[in-house]
Amino acid sequence: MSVWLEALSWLSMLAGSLVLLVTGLGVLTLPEYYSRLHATSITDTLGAALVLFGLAVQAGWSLATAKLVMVMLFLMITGPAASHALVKTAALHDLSLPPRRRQEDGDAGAD
Amino acid sequence: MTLDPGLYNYWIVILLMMTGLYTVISRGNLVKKVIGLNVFQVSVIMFYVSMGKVEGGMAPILVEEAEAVYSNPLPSVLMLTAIVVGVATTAVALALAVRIHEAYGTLEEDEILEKEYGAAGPGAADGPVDDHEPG
Amino acid sequence: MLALIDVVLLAFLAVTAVAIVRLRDLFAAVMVTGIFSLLSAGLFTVMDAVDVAFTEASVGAGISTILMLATLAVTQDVEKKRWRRRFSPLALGVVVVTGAALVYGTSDMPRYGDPDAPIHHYLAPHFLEHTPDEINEHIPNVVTAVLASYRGYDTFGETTVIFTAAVMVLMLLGGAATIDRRRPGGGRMGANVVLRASAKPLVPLILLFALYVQFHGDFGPGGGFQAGVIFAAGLVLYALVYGPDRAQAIFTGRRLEALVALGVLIYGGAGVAGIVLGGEFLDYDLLAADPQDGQHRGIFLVELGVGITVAAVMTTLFLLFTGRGQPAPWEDRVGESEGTP
Amino acid sequence: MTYFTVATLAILVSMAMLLVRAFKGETVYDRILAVNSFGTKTVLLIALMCFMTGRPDFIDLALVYALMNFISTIAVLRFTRYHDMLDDDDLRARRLSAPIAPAIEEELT
Repeated sequence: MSVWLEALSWLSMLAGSLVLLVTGLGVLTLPEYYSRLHATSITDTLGAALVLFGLAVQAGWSLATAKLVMVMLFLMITGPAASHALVKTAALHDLSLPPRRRQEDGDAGAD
Repeated sequence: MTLDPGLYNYWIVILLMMTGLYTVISRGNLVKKVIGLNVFQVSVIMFYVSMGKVEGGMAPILVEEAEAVYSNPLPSVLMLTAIVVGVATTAVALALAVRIHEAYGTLEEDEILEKEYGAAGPGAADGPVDDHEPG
Repeated sequence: MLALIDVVLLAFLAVTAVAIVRLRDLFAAVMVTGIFSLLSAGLFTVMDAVDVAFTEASVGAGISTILMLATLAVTQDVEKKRWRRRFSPLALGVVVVTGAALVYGTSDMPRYGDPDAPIHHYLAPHFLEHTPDEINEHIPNVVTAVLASYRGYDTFGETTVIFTAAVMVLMLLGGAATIDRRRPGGGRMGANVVLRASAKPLVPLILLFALYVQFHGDFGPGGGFQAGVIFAAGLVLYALVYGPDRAQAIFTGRRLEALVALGVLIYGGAGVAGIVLGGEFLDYDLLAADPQDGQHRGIFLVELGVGITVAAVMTTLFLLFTGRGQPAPWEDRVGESEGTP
Repeated sequence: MTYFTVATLAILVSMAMLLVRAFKGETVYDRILAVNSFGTKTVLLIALMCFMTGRPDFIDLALVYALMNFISTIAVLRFTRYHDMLDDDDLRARRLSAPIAPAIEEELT
């Protein structure tokens, strides 16, 4: 494998790892549901794509790469769809609005 | 008795097993009991699969290399079927829970016993009182 | 590195199990059970049991969770505080004593991964060495060979157990519900256009993938059990997004029941064929002129039978659990609101 | 130190943080979110492990995980009920409080 491909793989995996860490951090520290959702939905898809791309570069042109591409495609369809469903269901099932909005009405947040 | 860190897997398995057992005997909710049984089941599966692992081995799907080391295929076979049978039996347990809920309106062991025998609990009356309303 | 993953995932697993016991919100407990399954499936991969991981991923994280959620939806989903104390010292005592005894017992066990452990010196070397010459040289997956041929009788028993479980659930839930209530899972997300648009192309892909897993089981991880569950998962996804009634347009209750039995019959038939051809029950050598071809044919038939039964059973179970109750008022609108944002 | 190690460590740390969120919850949706994201992490971990053990043809496994994760998330969302009959104030408060936002109500009907 050429140095350039190696470097590309490295870079992609490192970036992916960083993004995944951001996901965890966001879910853990952000104040309420909708912002946590925002933190995971984007980073999950991006992080997964980056890591899988790094792996695909490692694998070269093989059946494994084809399968990795399948996984990537699958995650790219299902990730956003699941996020959409998550936010929509929460809204339909009356999950309270973000605390900041409620504070404007003079009501302190539950958390 | 020596505590070899190489037995870590088995300790966790025992912890899981005891957690499942504790759930089954201390919780009154029937679905919670089924969940406890599931935890117990996973611990048993984990136990078998841990035993099947060979250091430096690979999955028992043969490759061309002559001196490849493989992990033990037998626990895999046994546990593979056990998982599917496990979900089928879980389904039976859950179906029973659904019917019990339809008959008694609750899944709590205490409340079911109370409806069946009255507030004094089993043993106080001579037999089940037949005055409960289904649903 | 793999050892580190093993240690960390096992620690996660232990924490998750404790969390499951402590959660009184059953809905949350079931969801954490989903994590529990994912973790254990990851561990099975670390421990080289890819076929088990395959099954656990599809059964534990998929079907089992869905069945529990469906049960909670028709019953109650919060565990009540017990009248007696929640904390039970007697139970804890029993558990601690048993656990201590078991930990003491492990001190005599071979350590994890020990190649000299007794378990690796009995039947396993035979299976690993002789699968190419006794079964078929084109079946590298020893797990499939052992499952369908060496231990075919055992697997037949397991398939029958699944069949029996399906019959029992049919007897318990097959009739009409005795109380009036809404059908679970008829939530308002059914008409959601994004879900429909993303599920529509996925369902055929999932079914195709299930067939791949079914027929690729000789070469890689997979086989009838896994394929059956994945096939059922595809139908479940369709039923979740489009409603159970539309899913039942093709797979009606009666047809599914017939399929449940058909799979077991195919398996048993492959066994009886051995007797008819002058051999023993489940003796595949005689199914073709060449014993190796016969083995291949036998394993194919048996896996097919298992796949059909498992797929039909899982779909039936799902439909039985979710079919309990009346359609929700908004479910009637599902058909017409299709295509509206 | 290879990139496998780096990525694996990142995933494990991220998983730990998601676990904390899944246990703490606050709302039931936070848990669903954590479980869903946890599933994605598992898919990546399995893919990495396949490469680490030198059997990249086991990626099928990662595909099954991705699939089941999606289906169970959809199932969880479909089976979430509106809890109007909770007899437990503490749980009710954790689940939901405010009335339906008017804009969403409009969109619904």
